[in-house]
Amino acid sequence: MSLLEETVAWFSEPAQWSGATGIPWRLAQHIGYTALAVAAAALVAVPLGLYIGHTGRWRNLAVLSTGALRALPTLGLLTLLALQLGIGLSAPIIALAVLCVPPLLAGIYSGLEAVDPATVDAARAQGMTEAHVILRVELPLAMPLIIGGLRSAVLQVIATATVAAFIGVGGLGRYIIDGLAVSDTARVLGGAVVVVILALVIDALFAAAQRLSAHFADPATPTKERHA
Amino acid sequence: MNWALTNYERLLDLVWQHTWISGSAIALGFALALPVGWAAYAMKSSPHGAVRQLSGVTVSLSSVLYTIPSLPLFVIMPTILGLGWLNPINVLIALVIYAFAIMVRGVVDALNAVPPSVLDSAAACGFSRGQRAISVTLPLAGPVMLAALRVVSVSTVSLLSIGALVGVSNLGSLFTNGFNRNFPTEILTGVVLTVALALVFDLLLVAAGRLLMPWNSVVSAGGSA
Amino acid sequence: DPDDAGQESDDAAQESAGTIGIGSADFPESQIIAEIYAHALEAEDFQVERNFQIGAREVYMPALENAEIDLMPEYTGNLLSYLDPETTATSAEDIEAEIPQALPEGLEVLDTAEAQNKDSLNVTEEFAAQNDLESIGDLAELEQLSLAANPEFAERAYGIPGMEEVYGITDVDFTPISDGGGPATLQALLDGTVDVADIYTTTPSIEENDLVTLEDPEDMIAAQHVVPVVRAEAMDEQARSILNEVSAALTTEALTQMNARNSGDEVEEPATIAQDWLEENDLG
Amino acid sequence: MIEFRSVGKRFADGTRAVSDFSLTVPSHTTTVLVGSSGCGKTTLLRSVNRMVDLTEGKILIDDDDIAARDPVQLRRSIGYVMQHAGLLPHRRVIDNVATVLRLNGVPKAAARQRAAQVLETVGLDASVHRKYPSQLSGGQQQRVGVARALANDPNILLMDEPFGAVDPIVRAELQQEMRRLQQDLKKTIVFVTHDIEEAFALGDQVVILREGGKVAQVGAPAEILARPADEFVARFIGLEHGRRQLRVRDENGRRIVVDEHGRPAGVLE
Amino acid sequence: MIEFRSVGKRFADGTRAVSDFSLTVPSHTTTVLVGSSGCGKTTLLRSVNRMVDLTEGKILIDDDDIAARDPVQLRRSIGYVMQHAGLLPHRRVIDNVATVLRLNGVPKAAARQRAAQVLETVGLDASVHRKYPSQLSGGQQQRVGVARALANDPNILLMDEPFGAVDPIVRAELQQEMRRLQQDLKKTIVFVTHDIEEAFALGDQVVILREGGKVAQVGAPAEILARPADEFVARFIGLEHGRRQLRVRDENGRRIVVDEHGRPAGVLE
Ligand SMILES: Nc1ncnc2c1ncn2[C@@H]1O[C@H](COP(=O)(O)OP(=O)(O)OP(=O)(O)O)[C@@H](O)[C@H]1O
Ligand SMILES: Nc1ncnc2c1ncn2[C@@H]1O[C@H](COP(=O)(O)OP(=O)(O)OP(=O)(O)O)[C@@H](O)[C@H]1O
Ligand SMILES: [Mg+2]
Ligand SMILES: [Mg+2]
Repeated sequence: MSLLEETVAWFSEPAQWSGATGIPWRLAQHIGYTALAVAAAALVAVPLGLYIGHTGRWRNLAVLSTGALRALPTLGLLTLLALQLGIGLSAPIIALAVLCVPPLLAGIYSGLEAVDPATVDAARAQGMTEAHVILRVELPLAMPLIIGGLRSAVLQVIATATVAAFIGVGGLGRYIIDGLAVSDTARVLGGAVVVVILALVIDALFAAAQRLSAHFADPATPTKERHA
Repeated sequence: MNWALTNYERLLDLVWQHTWISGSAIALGFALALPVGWAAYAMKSSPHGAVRQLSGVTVSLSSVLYTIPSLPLFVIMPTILGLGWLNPINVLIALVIYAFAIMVRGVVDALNAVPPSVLDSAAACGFSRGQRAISVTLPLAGPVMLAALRVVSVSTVSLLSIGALVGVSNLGSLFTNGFNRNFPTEILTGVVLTVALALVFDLLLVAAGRLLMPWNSVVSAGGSA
Repeated sequence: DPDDAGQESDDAAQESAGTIGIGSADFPESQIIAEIYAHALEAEDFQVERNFQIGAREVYMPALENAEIDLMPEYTGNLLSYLDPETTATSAEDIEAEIPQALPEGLEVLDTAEAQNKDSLNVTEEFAAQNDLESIGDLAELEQLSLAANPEFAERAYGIPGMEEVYGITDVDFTPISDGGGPATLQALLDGTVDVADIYTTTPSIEENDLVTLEDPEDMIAAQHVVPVVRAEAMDEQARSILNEVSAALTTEALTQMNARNSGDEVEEPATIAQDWLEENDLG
Repeated sequence: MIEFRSVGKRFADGTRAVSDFSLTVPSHTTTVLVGSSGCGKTTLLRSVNRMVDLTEGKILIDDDDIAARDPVQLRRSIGYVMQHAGLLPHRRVIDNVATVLRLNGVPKAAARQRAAQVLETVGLDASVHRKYPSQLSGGQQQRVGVARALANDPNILLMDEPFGAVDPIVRAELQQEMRRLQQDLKKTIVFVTHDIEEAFALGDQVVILREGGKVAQVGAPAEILARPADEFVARFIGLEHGRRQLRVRDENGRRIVVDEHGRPAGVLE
Repeated sequence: MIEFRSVGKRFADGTRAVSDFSLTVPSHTTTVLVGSSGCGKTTLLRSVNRMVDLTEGKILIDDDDIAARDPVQLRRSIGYVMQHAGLLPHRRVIDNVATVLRLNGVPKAAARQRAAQVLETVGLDASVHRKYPSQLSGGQQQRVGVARALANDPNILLMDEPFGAVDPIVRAELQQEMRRLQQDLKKTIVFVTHDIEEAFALGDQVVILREGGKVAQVGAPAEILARPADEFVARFIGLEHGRRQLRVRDENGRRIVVDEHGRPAGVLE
C-alpha cells in the first residue's frame, strides 16, 4: 500500500523531527493545550464537584447540565467562540475546557457519592470537621473514580484538540488540517497516528495512576483496573 | 430566530441528515457491540487462560479504537472503504466505529453487573443455559447497557457535526458556514438543534427503557438496609 | 405510461438523462455561484440536484470523475495547480491554455467568466502608511512580518515560498486560519495580531475596512477566474450555452456585492442572492 | 429419603470442601446441617440438586443415583431457597413464582393460579402479586422465595440459610411460619444454618459439622443438648459459655430462669 | 449522667421520629434502648453527640446542656460505635484508632502507642495493627470500632447495634467481651439494639420503645421479664410466643429446659 509507504516516508523526513513544525514541538503544543484546557475545566469542576458530592445538593441539576454539555458540539462552540474572541488560544481552550467539564465533574461528584455513607458518618461522629471529612476521607476514597473522570476528560481533549487547528492554533491538528488543505494524505495520516500514540500512552499512564489510587483507597484488595 | 424561520427548509433537511446518519450509527454500533461484548463476557469465565486473556484484549482493543481522533478518521474513511468521496456512509461507518468502541465496554460491564446470585438461583430453579441467557442475563444487563447506549447516543450526535469539515452535510455544516460568513446566529442555531436532537434521542432511549424494563423504575421498599 | 418507463429504465441512465448534480465547495461564494448555475438551469427546465459544501478539491474532483456530481464552480488558478502541481503559470492566459490538457478524461471547462476571486495580501491603512507599503515587494523591508492565511498558503507558489522567491521576503511568522480570509482572519488583521492577511479579492471586508491590497507586479499570485468544470457527458448543448451566458455576465463587482449580501448585515441565503442576480441580468 | 454415601468434593482450584461425608435424611422430616462458616454446608446442600458436582461418593434420592439424572430436570423437581432470596428482579412477584411452573410446561393461566395459591400458603396476599421483588421487605422476599420453591410441589426442599439476612424479629416469625408449614406439608427438608438456635428451633434431626464437612454429632436437638458427643459440640451449642447452664431464681415472687451470667432466659411455669 | 428532657425530633422532610422522650441514664452503667425498626432508637442515640440536632427538649450531660457545646468538640469527647464499623478503609487498623487521638492533638507516636494499648484491651494483638480493615473478619472489625471509640478514654460510649452485622456465634462472643470490658471500664454506655436477647444480655437498665420513641417500659431485665408493663412488652420480650414460657423435661436422666414448642433452651443445674 503506497499510502502506508508515504506515511512512513513522512515520518522519516528529518524535517519532521525538529523546528516549529516538527513533531516534538507540535506534540508539546498539543500536550500544553490539553493541560491548559483540563486545568481551566478543573477550576470549575473541582469546587463544584466537591460541593455536589459532599452535600448531595444540586445533584439533579448537575446530572442534567452535564448531559446537556456532553451534547454540545465542540466544533459549533469553537466557531462561535472564535467569532467572538478572535483567533488565538482563548477560543479553543475554552471550547475544549467545556468539553471536559462533564467527565471531570461527574468523576468527582460520583466518586464522592460512592464513598460509603457509613464511613463518612462515622468519621463525622469521631469529631472530624467537614474539611477533615472531605480531605481525609472522601477525597482519598473517591480518587479512583476521580482519576477515571480525569482520564476520559484528557483523552477526549487530546482527540478533539485536533479540531482547534481549524481556527489557527498549533498542535498535532495542524498536520491534519494542513494536510487536508494541501491534500497531503500521508501527512493527515501521520498526524493521526501521532495523536493515537499520544492518546494510548496517556491512557496507559492514567490506567496505572488509577490502579495506584485504587490501591491507595482500598489497600487490602489486590490491585485491579477499575473503569469510570 | 427570523433567520431560522426563513431557512426552515434547509434546516429541516440538515436535521434529517443528522438524524438518519447518527441514528443508524447508534443502532449499528449497538447491534455489533452486543455479540462482541457478549463473547468477551463469555470468554472471561473460560477455563483456558488464553481465552480469558482474549476477552481482556477484545475490550482493550475496542477502547483503542475510541482514541482515534474523529477528523482524520472521517478523512481516511473514503480511501479505506473505496466508496465515493461524498457518500455519507463514510462518516456513518466512522461513527459506527466510535459507537461500537464505547458500547463493547458497556455491554461487558452490563453483563458483569448482573448479580451472580440471581443467575445461580435461576440455575437452581431449573433454567437451562439458553433460557437463562435470554430471559435472565439479557434483561438484567439492560439498565447498564441502556446507560452506555445513552452515552453513545449523545456523543454520536455531537461527533457527527465534525463531519461537516469533510463535506458531509449535517447540522455541523451550519458551523462552518456560519463561521465563514461571520454569522453567529447560524452557528447558534446549529448548536441548539444539535443539542435538541441529542436530547430527543436521549428521551426516546429513556422512554424505551421504561417500556422494556418496568422493574427498573419502581421505587424499592427497603431503601437503606 | 411514465411509471412503467421509470421502473424499466436503469437508475443511472435516468439520472444522466434528467438530472444535473451540482456541487459547491464549503465557502459561501462557491455556493452562490453554484446556486446561480442551478437556478439558471432550472429556469430552462433542467432537473438539478444540489450537493453543496463538499469541502476540499481532493473531495469534489474525484466526485466529479466518479459522476457523483456533474458540475462544479471552479477558479482557474487553483484548478490548474491542483491538476498539475508542477505548473508555473500565473497569468490568466497561460493558465487557461494549460487547463484543458491537465483535466482528466471526461471533464472539461466551459467559458471563463470575467469575474475573478484570487488571493490578495492586505494590510490596514495605518500599517500601510506607517511602513510606506504599496506592493508586496515593500514587505521585504520590514524587520518582523506576521501573516495570516489559509493553511495551504504555507506551501503554495503564491504563498510563503513565492514571497521569498519572487520578492525576497523571508522569516514570515505565519498563522494558518481555515476560514478562507474570512472573519477570523480579518479580525486578526484589525486587532494587530498579524500585519498582513491573505483575503480573497471579492471579499467585501476589504472595502468595508479600507484595507490596502498590496500590488503584485510580478504576478506571483495566480489568476483565479470563475469557470464551470463539467462532466462532458452530462452536459447537452443547451446546458452549455446557459452556463456560458452566466459566465459572460458574471463580473468581479457582482461577486463582491453578492458576497456582501451573504455575510453582511443582510445575511441573505445564497439561493435568494443567486436568484436576484439572475433576474437583474435577465438570465432567470 | 436422601442418602449421602461417602460424599466428597474438591473444587477446581484445589480447595477440598468435603470429604467422606455420609448421612441419611429421612423423608417428611427436617434435617438441619449446622456448622461454622466455610465448613462445607452449602457444598453439601448444592450437591443434592447437582449445582455442585461431586468428585467422590454418590447421593441417592429414593434409591436412585442422582448422577444419572439430567441436572436441569433434577433441579426442576427440587425446591431451593437461598439467603438472598435470588428472586428475578425483573419479574413481578407472581411471575417469579409462576416461572418455575412455566419451566415445567404448565400453561400460563394455570401457573399463575397455582402461584397465587402458594403465595397465600406462605402468608402473602394478592396485594403483593403485581409488585417487583425490590418493592418488598426482606422478610416478604424470603416468603416469596419459599413460595417459589414450593410452587412445583416438590418432595424435597433445600434451604441455604434462608433467614440469614433478615432481622431477628422477622427471623423468629419466619421460623415459626416454617414450623407451621412443615406440619401441613411434610416435605423432606434439608436446611443449612450456622445459628444453633435456629437449628434447634427447626430441626427434627440436627447435624453438627466441623471443618471439611466432618460430622461431629447427629441427633434430635434435646438429645444433643443432653449428651453432647464431645467438647467441640458442647462449645458449639453454648454449654461451655454458660449460656445453656440454667438456674432458677426468684424475682418478685415469679420463678425466673437465668443463665450463668444472670441473664434471664424465661419464666418457669 | 445523661438526661433526656422531653426530647423531640422532627426531620426536615416532616418525619416525626421522636416526641416527648424523657429518660435518665445513670453514669457508669449500660442502658439499652430496644425496639423494633424505625422506632427512633438511632435518632435518640445520635442526638447525644449532636449528629442529630433536636427540634424539641434538651439533653444534659452532667447537668450541662449539650446545645451549648460545639458539636465537633462534643463528638471528640464521646465514643461512638455503629453497625458497620465505619472504619476508614484506606487507613491501617492502628491508624484508624490513632486518628481520633490525632484529632484531639495527641502527637503521632503517643497516639499510636495508646492505640496499640486499646486494641489490646479489646482483644486484638499486634498482628492486626498493620492490616487494613477489609482484611479483618466482621467480628474483628467491630472490635476495632470499639477500640476506636475507647481511644480517647471518653466517659460516654454510644453504641448503635454494634453487633448487628456479625454472625450469631461471633455476636455471643462480642457480647461477652463487652460485659468483661464494662466491668473494668465502667463507662456510661447507651446501647441500641432491636434484639431483646442482646438487650437482656447487656443492659443494666433496659428501655423498651414503641413507635415514635415512646417508652413502653424501663427497668432491669429480670424486672421486665417478671412484670411486663403491658401486652406490648409481653409480646416484645417473647412471653406471648411461648419462647419464654419454660418447662423442665427429663431427657436421658438430664433435666432439660424447653419452651412451649419443645425447643430446648438449656440444661438445668
Ligand atoms: N466454587 C468454589 N471454588 C473453590 N472453593 C470453594 C467454592 N465454593 C466453596 N469453596 C470452598 O469450600 C469450602 C466450603 O464452602 P461452603 O460454601 O460449602 O461453606 P459453608 O459451610 O456453606 O460456609 P458459609 O456458612 O460461609 O456459607 C470453603 O472453604 C470455601 O471457600
Ligand atoms: N435523616 C432523616 N430524615 C428523615 N427521616 C428520618 C431520618 N432519619 C431517620 N428518619 C426516620 O425517623 C424514624 C426513626 O428512625 P431511626 O433511625 O431513629 O429508627 P431506629 O429505631 O434506629 O430504626 P432501625 O432499627 O431500623 O435502625 C424512622 O421513621 C426513620 O425513617
Ligand atoms: Mg454457605
Ligand atoms: Mg437505627
